[in-house]
Amino acid sequence: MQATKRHLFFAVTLIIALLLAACTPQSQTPAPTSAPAPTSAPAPTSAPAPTTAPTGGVVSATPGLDINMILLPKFLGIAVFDQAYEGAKEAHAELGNKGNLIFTGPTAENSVAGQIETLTNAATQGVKAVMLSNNAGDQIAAAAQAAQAAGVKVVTWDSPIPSAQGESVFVAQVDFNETGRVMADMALSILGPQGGEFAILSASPDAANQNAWIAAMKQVLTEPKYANLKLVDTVYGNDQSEESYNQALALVDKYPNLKLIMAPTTVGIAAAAKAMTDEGLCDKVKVSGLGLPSEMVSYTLSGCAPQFALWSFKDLGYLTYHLTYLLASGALQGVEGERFNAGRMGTYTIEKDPTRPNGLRVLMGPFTVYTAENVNQ
Amino acid sequence: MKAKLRRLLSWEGLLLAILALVVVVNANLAPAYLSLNNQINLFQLSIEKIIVALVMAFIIINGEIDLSVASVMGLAACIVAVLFDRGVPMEVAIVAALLAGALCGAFNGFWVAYIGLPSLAVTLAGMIGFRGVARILIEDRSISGFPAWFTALGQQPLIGPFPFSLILFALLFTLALIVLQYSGVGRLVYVIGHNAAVARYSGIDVPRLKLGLFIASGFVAALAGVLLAARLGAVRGNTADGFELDIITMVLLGGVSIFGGTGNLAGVGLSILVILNLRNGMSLLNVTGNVQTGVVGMLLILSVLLPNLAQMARERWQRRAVQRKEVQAGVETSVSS
Amino acid sequence: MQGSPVLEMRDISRRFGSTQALAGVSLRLYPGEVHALLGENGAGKSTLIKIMTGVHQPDSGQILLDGRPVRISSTLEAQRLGIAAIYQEPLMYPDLNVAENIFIAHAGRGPLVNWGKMYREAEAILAQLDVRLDVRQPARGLSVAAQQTVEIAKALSLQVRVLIMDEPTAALSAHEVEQLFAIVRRLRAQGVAILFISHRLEEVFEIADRITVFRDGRLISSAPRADVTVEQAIRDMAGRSVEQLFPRRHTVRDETLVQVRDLGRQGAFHGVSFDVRAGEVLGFAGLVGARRTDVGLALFGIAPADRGTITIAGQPVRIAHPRQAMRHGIAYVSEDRRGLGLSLPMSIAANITLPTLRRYLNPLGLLRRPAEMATAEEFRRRLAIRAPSVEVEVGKLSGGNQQKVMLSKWLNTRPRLLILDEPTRGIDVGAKAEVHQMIDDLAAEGIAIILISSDLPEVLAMSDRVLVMREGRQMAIFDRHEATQERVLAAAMGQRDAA
Amino acid sequence: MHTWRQRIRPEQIRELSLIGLIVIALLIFGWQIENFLSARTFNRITSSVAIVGMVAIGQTLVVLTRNIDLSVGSIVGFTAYFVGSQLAANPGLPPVMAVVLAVLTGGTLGLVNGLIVAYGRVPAIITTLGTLAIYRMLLINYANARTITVDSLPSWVVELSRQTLFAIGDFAVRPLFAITIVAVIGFQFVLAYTVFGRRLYAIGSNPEAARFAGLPAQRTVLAAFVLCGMLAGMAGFLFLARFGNITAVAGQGIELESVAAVVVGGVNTFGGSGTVLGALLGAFLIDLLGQGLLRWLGISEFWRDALLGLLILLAVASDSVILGWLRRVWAAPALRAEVSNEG
Repeated sequence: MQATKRHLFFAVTLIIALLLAACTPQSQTPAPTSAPAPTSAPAPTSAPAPTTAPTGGVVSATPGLDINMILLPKFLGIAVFDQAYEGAKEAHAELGNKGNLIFTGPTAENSVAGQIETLTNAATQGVKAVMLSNNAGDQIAAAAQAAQAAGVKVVTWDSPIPSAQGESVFVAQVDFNETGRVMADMALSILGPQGGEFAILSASPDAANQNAWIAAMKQVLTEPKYANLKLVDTVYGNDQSEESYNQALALVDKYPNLKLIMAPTTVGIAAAAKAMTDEGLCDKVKVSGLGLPSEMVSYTLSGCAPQFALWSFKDLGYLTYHLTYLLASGALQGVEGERFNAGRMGTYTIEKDPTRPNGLRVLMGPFTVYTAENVNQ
Repeated sequence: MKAKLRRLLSWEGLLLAILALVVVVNANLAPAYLSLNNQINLFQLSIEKIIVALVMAFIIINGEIDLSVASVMGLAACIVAVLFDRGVPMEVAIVAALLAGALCGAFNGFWVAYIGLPSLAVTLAGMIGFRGVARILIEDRSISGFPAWFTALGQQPLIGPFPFSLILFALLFTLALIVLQYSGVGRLVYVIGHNAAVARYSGIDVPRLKLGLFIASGFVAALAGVLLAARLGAVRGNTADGFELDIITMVLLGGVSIFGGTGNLAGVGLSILVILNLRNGMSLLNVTGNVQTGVVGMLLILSVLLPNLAQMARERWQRRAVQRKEVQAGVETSVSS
Repeated sequence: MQGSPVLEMRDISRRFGSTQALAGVSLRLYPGEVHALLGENGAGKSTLIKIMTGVHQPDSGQILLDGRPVRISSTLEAQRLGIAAIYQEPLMYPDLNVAENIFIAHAGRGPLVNWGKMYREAEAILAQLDVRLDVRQPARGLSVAAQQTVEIAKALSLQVRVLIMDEPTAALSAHEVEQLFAIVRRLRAQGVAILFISHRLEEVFEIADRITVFRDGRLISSAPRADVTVEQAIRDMAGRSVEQLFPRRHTVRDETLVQVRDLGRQGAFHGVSFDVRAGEVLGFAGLVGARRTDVGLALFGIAPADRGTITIAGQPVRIAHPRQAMRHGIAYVSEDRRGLGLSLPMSIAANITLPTLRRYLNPLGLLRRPAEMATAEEFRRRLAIRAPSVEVEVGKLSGGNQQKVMLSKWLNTRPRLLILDEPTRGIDVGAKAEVHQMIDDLAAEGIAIILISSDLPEVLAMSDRVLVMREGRQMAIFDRHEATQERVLAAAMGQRDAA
Repeated sequence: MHTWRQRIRPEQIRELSLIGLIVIALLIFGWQIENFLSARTFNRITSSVAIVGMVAIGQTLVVLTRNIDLSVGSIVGFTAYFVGSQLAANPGLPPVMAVVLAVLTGGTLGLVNGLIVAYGRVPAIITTLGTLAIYRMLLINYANARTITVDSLPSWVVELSRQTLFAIGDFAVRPLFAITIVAVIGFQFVLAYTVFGRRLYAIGSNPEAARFAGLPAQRTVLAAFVLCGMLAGMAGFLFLARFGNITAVAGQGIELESVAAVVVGGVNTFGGSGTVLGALLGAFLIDLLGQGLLRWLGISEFWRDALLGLLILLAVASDSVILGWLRRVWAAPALRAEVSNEG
């Protein structure tokens, strides 16, 4: 009940803010359109990108505007999304946005419908932008297009809209092809050149980012270097600890020669590592993938999960916020080649997304690969 | 009869009062709430669930339950998508999906009506199994790129500002209301729901009616699944996952007894309005999904609990008044004797 | 009489909404006395019982136990005070076995169940009743009489001082009634006060020491049995004199309507053969467990026969489903009004048209309400169903009126053969006379009637012939003039009749 | 007259048909899957049945009274998270206290359900459908997106799921499973030999009669819900020990798993009949089918659910057919006995 009251309060504030916003004149000059952007390398640093926009400048945000924004995770209750919110809050304060930053999300079991609902209602509410970690695949495209048509900027992060319809730009945590390579490299370094059987424990069959990573990894595995790595199966734990745990054990039972479980999901990797530890299988079967250091530290130190990778979700939230603020204020148009300043993280460029034919992306990067040496930091 | 009528009136009266409250609060807190656009969105966002809720009301009044509806919705959507993907004309794909839905319903109905297994068990198995069939068909793919007329059907207004599915819902609601409240079948749904043995001893073919209801449930769920595919423009294996609890909640809040035999569509209609408006209002106020679900849960409990408590308090008060009299009477008699 | 009353109800009143169920009623129960309480349904008997057993609280008045005022706040409290009741409708736990049903409500047997002891005690109590039931058998599937027996055992197992018996004999046949009366007399000798309620006047006059009559929530008369006549009791109950209890004007026609040969169903009954002629009342007599109802259910297709032949109007027929039976003009009026016969929350009209619903549908399948109402109104008039309108819920009607609704429902199918299973069980004397009148009228119209009843005087008085069954076998068929109580009973108990 | 037919009733040996189905499933999987009939399979199934089985005991108690508890999934999740966070904050908390805390937390949530159902007269399905959402909402607000991690827990909790209590060959009995087995035996006894247990059956068998006869129906139903909550709380603790990483979605779906176990285990959903042993066997059968399908090499991940649904249906159907047959076998001589008793 307390929470409801708080939200009612928010809402009243929001309405007042909207009224004020209506009176504020828009002072931004739109940036010119279209620019070639033959970027190829990830741009994790603040180094200037190879191409410059026709204006030649890097767009910076005008602080203190009044832009209401929603940060919409896949669902609530997962640590990494909260970390992204921390980053977004940091940027929100930094830019002195007079509007609200709203962190809201559906329940896990109603994720698809809930995300669509929030997006649809965003236009009604007069929200200027939604930052979406998409859990609905292309099913959300229609709602996103409708929102865009009603003047709401839709920026995706963490997980994009596969068809890119209805999406302005995707803030990619890492290059999706790169993810495939990083996973293949980790597998190679754990299994050694003689290789062996391994299996993938993914989130759900419908998770667009995981599916893209797995596809990328399969592509990488065709290279001669990885010839000895044999992918035997892909199973799904639906981002639930218990299901992932059981699936990991079933993999071991099903494939007696299994040497590695690769879990490109923070829930899955922790559950798999726990399962192997509990059953005393760590000597035989290693675990790797994408994981949170705080959840993985003991398994990494025990040698059960010698290597895993991740990026900073806080930075992802921060960067996404900056981009979205600029787009919503009209400072950026959301076209290929535009460059912008993202506060403490430096300068980024909007580029073609190599993994999605019609998509634009901003690439954050880089990966941090965690091992026993750095997992405690 | 009069007492029952009063009770029914008070149930629907209660829902009406809640609805009025929700509308007034929403209108005051969220100015955009009353806009026509939002009012249509509010239906459109849950249109598939409320369509299935109509047939679920029949099933529950009949004393059964169908937990498999969401899986049938998903399966129908997957069938449409996969067939379309393989180059089957969209019209044929839709017909195939609807037939498959009816077939799922017939499967459930057969075990319930002719073998006599509890519907909870059968449709629980169906919930897992039909979703599994959808998975077999679509695996980890996502299929989109449907013909424009199909997605327009789910997304664009058809007549004035009203989209096809909303018009369809209005028609189906009217039809369901007439069938349940004014037809022979509706009469039998109630009689069987209250006491199937009475119906059997009256020469009514109970299994056939139950089978028919389950087929209708499967068919309507498939129809809703196809509409969902049209609205979303893309289909995955988990399409419509978890809808069954929302659907059952709508029916129960509408005053339909889980034990069958009582409830009506006016209540279900009001309950749909209450839930949709409440959720929309909270959503406009950025209340998170978990809190929304929690609030609907509280409403569900309180809508039954509060009238019960009031009733009990009234009874206790009356009894206490009687006891006071009794005690006085007792004193008098003991004095006189 | 015998010293002071054990339980005294003083000036008890109780209202339900606008109905004054009891208005200043006083009643004294003495130890060692069987006190019969008579009254039509709605006279306030049930309310009084419920107040005695703590289900309801009186609005005013006093209850004295051994001369001290008590408050009976719950059934448990009543049990503690030594007041127990056997109700009209046996309240069984179908999943529990017989022994548990007897002892489940017992307080103070400790937190653990001693099964062995419980079985022994249950067997002892049943032996005391001279009934041999398997105490380990689940109550599901017990006949009504067996359930009643368990109820009595349950009451006996409590050390009762006041035993209320609300129509305990309704489901029992003559032999069981005799057994029961033996027990009642034994309890009386032990000093238990018994409040005995029954609609069977001959039983009341056999067992009661004192007879009290209620009408409309008031006490009309109360006197020792010797000072009351049957006619007077009926007049007090009805507030008018009831004409003939067993009317008989119909004549049997010559055409044989139904011919049943060697009918049987595995595990239920076998070798049943009889003819029923148009306008004839064929009585089915027998003890409980004689499987008379099963024959009815076989003819109606609920539990179809697997042996033998049924011929209707000269045509051999197969009846595997009630619809087929109805097509052949057979109707079956169940003994279990509330469980099988009527949809209680539905209106009178809806119940009457239930088996014939197709007739009241328009081509679109919608109900033709006016036609339905007209039919219902017609039956309300014809059978004198006392209800403010045909839209009243059936559950709100008295037993007698419910019985009439059931009859209407089946008469509306225009049957040629009407099977009536215990049509007068649990209904008051006025309604009983009306039902008997109806049976006679229907026979006079040429309908063949099978009358299954445990009320032996009723069977004997109403039937043209009496078929006696025992343990699923047909024992004898008596013509009206040779069917005496003794011969029927003897046949029912297994002695082949010489005649 | 006391034949074995009288002493042993179909209802009492109905678990046999479940055991028969389990044996058939074991044979088929053992024939199809290499190394299936091994200690490893046993350990897998026992470990995962431990949690669902514990919840299914409580679910049985509630279902026996003709009610249902759909909120158990949220209770398991809430308790696992709550106890986990308490243990993380106070690593010195003695094990007994942690268990007591879990049981009390679950019991409190169960108490709320029970009060609303028994004294507020709200149908159980409405109440627990509501509290399913409400408890989850409380959990998510309480958790605030933090995750309980294995590293934050005291080692004894994490070790619990790794230890072996005793082993027969390779067949290891682990503490979690042992706790559940003890609970099943305990409640089997409670249901068969205590007045409280028999009252649960009586109330579910005929609620109206129970009220009329003056059984403390409200108190008994309340107790069933409280016990169900306590057992779900205990399961929450087991959940914490087994999975270590607890997020706000923990335990989601356990309500349906427990209902499935109860239904497959032959507990009548209309109350009055069934045993906790049956529910455990039901959980065991479902898990066995799941495990078998997971490991069946020829079967793709995507076929699993379809087959699982079909197998559950077949299990329920064949169980019902077998029981019906047993009843008929029993009914025939019983009928003769009853009839010959008359007169």
